[in-house]
Amino acid sequence: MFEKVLIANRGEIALRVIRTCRELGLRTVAVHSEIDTEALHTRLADEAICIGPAEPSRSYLHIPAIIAAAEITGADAVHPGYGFLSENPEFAETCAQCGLEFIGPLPEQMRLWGDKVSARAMAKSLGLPTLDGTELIEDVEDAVRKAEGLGFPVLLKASGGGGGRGMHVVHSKEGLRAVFETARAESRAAFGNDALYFEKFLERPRHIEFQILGDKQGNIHVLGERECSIQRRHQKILEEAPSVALTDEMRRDMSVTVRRAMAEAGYLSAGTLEFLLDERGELTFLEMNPRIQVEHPVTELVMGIDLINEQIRIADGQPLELPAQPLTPRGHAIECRINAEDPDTFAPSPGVITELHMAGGTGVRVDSGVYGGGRVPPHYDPLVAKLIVHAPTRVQAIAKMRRALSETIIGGIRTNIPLHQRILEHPAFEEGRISTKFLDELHPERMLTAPVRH
Amino acid sequence: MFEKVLIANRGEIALRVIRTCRELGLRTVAVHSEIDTEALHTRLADEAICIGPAEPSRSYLHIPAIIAAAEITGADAVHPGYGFLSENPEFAETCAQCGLEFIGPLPEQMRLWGDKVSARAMAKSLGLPTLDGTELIEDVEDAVRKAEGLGFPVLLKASGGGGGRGMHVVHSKEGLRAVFETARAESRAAFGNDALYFEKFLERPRHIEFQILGDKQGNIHVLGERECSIQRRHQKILEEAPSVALTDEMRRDMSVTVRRAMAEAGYLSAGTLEFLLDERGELTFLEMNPRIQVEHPVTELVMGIDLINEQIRIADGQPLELPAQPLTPRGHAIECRINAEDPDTFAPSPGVITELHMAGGTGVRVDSGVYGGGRVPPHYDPLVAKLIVHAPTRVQAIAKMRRALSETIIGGIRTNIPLHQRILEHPAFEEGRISTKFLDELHPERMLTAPVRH
Amino acid sequence: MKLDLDQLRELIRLLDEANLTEIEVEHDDDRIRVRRDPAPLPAAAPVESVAPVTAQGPEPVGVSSAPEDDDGAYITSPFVGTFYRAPSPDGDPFVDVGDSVVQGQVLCIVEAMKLMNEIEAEAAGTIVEVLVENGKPVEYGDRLFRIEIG
Amino acid sequence: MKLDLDQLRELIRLLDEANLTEIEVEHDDDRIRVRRDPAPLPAAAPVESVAPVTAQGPEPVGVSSAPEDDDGAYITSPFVGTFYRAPSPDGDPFVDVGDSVVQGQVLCIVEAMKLMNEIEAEAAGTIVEVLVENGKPVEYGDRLFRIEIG
Repeated sequence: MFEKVLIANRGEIALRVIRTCRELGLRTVAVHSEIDTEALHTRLADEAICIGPAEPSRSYLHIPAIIAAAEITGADAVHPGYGFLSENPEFAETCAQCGLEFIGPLPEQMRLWGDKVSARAMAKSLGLPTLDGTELIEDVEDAVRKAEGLGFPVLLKASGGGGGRGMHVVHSKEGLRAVFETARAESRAAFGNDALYFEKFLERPRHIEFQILGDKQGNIHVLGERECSIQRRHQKILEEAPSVALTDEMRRDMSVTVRRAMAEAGYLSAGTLEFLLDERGELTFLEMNPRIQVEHPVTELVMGIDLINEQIRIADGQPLELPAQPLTPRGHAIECRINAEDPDTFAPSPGVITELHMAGGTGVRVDSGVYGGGRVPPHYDPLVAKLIVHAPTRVQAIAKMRRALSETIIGGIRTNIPLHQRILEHPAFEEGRISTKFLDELHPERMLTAPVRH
Repeated sequence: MFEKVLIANRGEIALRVIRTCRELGLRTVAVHSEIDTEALHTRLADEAICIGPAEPSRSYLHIPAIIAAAEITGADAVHPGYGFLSENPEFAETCAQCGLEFIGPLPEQMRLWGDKVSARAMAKSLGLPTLDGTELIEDVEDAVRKAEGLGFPVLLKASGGGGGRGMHVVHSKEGLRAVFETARAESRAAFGNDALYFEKFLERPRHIEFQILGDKQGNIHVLGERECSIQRRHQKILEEAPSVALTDEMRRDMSVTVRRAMAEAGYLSAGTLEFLLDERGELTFLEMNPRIQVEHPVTELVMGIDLINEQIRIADGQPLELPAQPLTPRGHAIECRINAEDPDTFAPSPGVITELHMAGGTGVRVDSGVYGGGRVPPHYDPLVAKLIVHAPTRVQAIAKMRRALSETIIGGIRTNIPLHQRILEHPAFEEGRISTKFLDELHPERMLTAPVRH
Repeated sequence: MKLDLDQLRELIRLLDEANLTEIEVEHDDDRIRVRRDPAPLPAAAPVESVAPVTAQGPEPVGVSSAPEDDDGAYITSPFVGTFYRAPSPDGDPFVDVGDSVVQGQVLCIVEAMKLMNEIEAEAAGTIVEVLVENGKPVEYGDRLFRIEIG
Repeated sequence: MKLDLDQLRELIRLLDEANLTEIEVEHDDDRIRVRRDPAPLPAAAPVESVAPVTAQGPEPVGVSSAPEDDDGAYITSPFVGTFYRAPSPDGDPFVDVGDSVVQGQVLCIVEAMKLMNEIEAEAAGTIVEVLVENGKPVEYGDRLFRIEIG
């Protein structure tokens, strides 16, 4: 097995990977920007290398600096975490060329699933249910024809988009004519690619995703689903496992479908297939994320596994140790993403954390990248900690999360803890009546005025 | 259901109970001594009442003050935690007389199991395997006769003792004559009762204990075993579940035996049956602890339950919600008791905690009663935190605990973290070759010179 | 009295510069004292935790085993319980402000577990203030009366 | 009242030197007291965590985007990589202590991903110190040379 892993990331996910590496007896190298010299991942790794200034493009996204850091420290594997370079096929290829084991999927899989149109076509050909949609749009007249064929309302999507970016809901032909060129220009500016297509627009879908693992022996495991319907502008805020919206039968059937599809695709490492669940109970493929995800701990808690450990085993060529039949979830898990932001305006709130008391006790897990006295820099994701709970039932998990949030004290910055508390106290949430529109409907006026955050 | 629970304890167990109460929507009353005005249990409860000065006999052991605190706050139930008044039948009776629901076993059960001789007789009559032993000893000549009948080496035990106190290993007739009167005087001084008896002495036993729960409907659940062989002078230091020394068959058989016995005894609430496991694989009854125990979290983690929650449900008259068949453990859990003490001399190390960073991440649970800047007073138990890990296998749990200990920083006081690290690095521990003599054999010279701590 | 404000400002500046907490200067009948309590800076707060917003209810007030401070002597409660100023609901208070009391005189009752515990004066003196309302709960160490000894 | 500020300052100096918390001097009718409460030092440390003992390896040294401080100006590394003083293993160093350099002159190489990145002087000056050994790894921002500008 490789012996020294460089973690090409920062914050809680860097710590998450460092911890599993340490448990496996692997040495760790943190890379960090100048502003992260005192960050927790820098402090907890066995070695730390400064790779550039605070701007991500010159440090955490700067491939030559990361590779050079691996060279001078003698690292023989790289874990990319999520975000930054985790879905960048050039980075994975460069690692391979430099003799570094990339702990993640193959570059061609990243390319395949990274392009939304090819991903949807692939999913369809693999037998996954897909939302009605169209081929790429040629021009505005072609757009009108295609949209009318599909039936309004439709979703106009950028082929190069993802994570909820590059999308417009269109309700009429007139609306389409008004927005089309803007959408094309936006797509070109944001993704360097102005290809657009349509999908059927669902008014009030739930977001359901299946966690998979594939090994080098060609085995695929499906580790149940997560529900991530609580979103603000397509950014997930609170996730849970399992979903109350799936019956055992739906879960079993989709697990079989997903396993067969991913085996045929030859998928390697951890990945997530995202679906929309409509009000009639139909799951349709949304996208495939070829990486570990922020919300992976809820799956770990209900399944009793360590997904980073499995990723490392897979990269090392070991077969999965999981039982052949689908694992069944035990209890219920909820994760709250604690962001450094104003709970009302969602404006980022970087700064120094003057006091920190994280919750503890039965069924509480804390994955944090910060410490009291430490700084949350303005340059990166505002996620400062993930509070994750596990209890026998969903009702108990909600009560436990409320308790855990009430114990948590993060001084010196504002956080979205009050928002989480409002969500957890809401009767519709308690009853499991949620959709991706939940937050919009909770605060309609706010959603309209809040600044866009990408 | 009752609505407000007074927690007649301090430290981590008080917090543990407060947390579950909060999850159940119950209000909480902390009682505290003058020195604990800033303690975490005082701060996290809904209300806090100062009941006396630092000396336990005038505060946490002072029944009238605790009852008065319940009166003035309108509490309608009392949780005693462990230690202090948790096994005091007069306290349980006083609570009942004052209209307070005592969350624990019935007073008569405390009396029955609190006396070691009656407990052993009861266990025998209930069909539990017991260590060969004798009736109460009349005088020194009777002692010699009884010891020779049993065969040296024997253990001379005080009937009123417990928790490893009031015991002498005797290897010969001469040794017995030399120690007998001293032992009797010690017993009289320590327990107000000079009744002594013999048990067969096992050279290198393992300590195995079974967790049980009984409800008011007469159902008994056996929730598997814990192994607590890592002890210093009969004080447990590190515990795990399940035990590597039990086969599935042994576990199943003893669970059946224990369930039948405790159903016949009519046992209510949480309790633990402690056994010794000899080198031939025989389990023999040692004692029954009618209370929640320090090490209960390892059972919670492998069984996926909340024992305090079950205790509260039971006190409220609700039946247990657990499945009828024995629960099977999932994965492996280890608990390290982090004590404020010198890791070499075991001398207590009270003081102010200047820095505190507890471990986090996958499979790590922290139950702590302290905070950075807080004080560990010299008047009470030196336990400052319990670090508990859960992983799929014992090997992974050991690696995880090593990782978690390496992350933990407690400044300003000395702790036994280095001792835990020595234990976890020891090949015999890794291989599961342990006994209650493990620590003596790890540091023979130290065990002889270290001060006695009761 | 005439204040030399400049001099005072000078002292305050010195206090700050040298990061002191107190300067006291006495000369003839003049005395100046400037003092700043150690700032409860963020970092000086309890390091990991502070009292959460949910912590409510009776605040432990001035629990002091040394009953005397700058403001005089206090009679504190040796019990948790309910404070009564009179032997019966319609009786007269045992004592009132201005009363002189002798050592051993009953000042009030703290009821706990249906027992009426009489609280006695430890020394002779004059009651200056009654600090708890009749019928209110008290904790161990709560101040009940302020008393001028002698 | 007349303050002798110099005397006061002397007392404060003494307080500091001897690491005291209080000095009080009384003479005839004069009295001076200076006091400093023990700073809440422990709590001023990072609140929840400090670097654990396991953190090892190359310490990020003096990473400074402002290359000039009291000790002169520094040439820092714009790359992570391996530092070479000469163009080839048996070649002469590009520069040595005492050499005058002109703006744009190559001072060393930092190798990363098999690429030899030549590091040039940003201004003319004299090399005062070589701070990294030949063949050693450097981080972004590590100081490579101390240089006297001009």
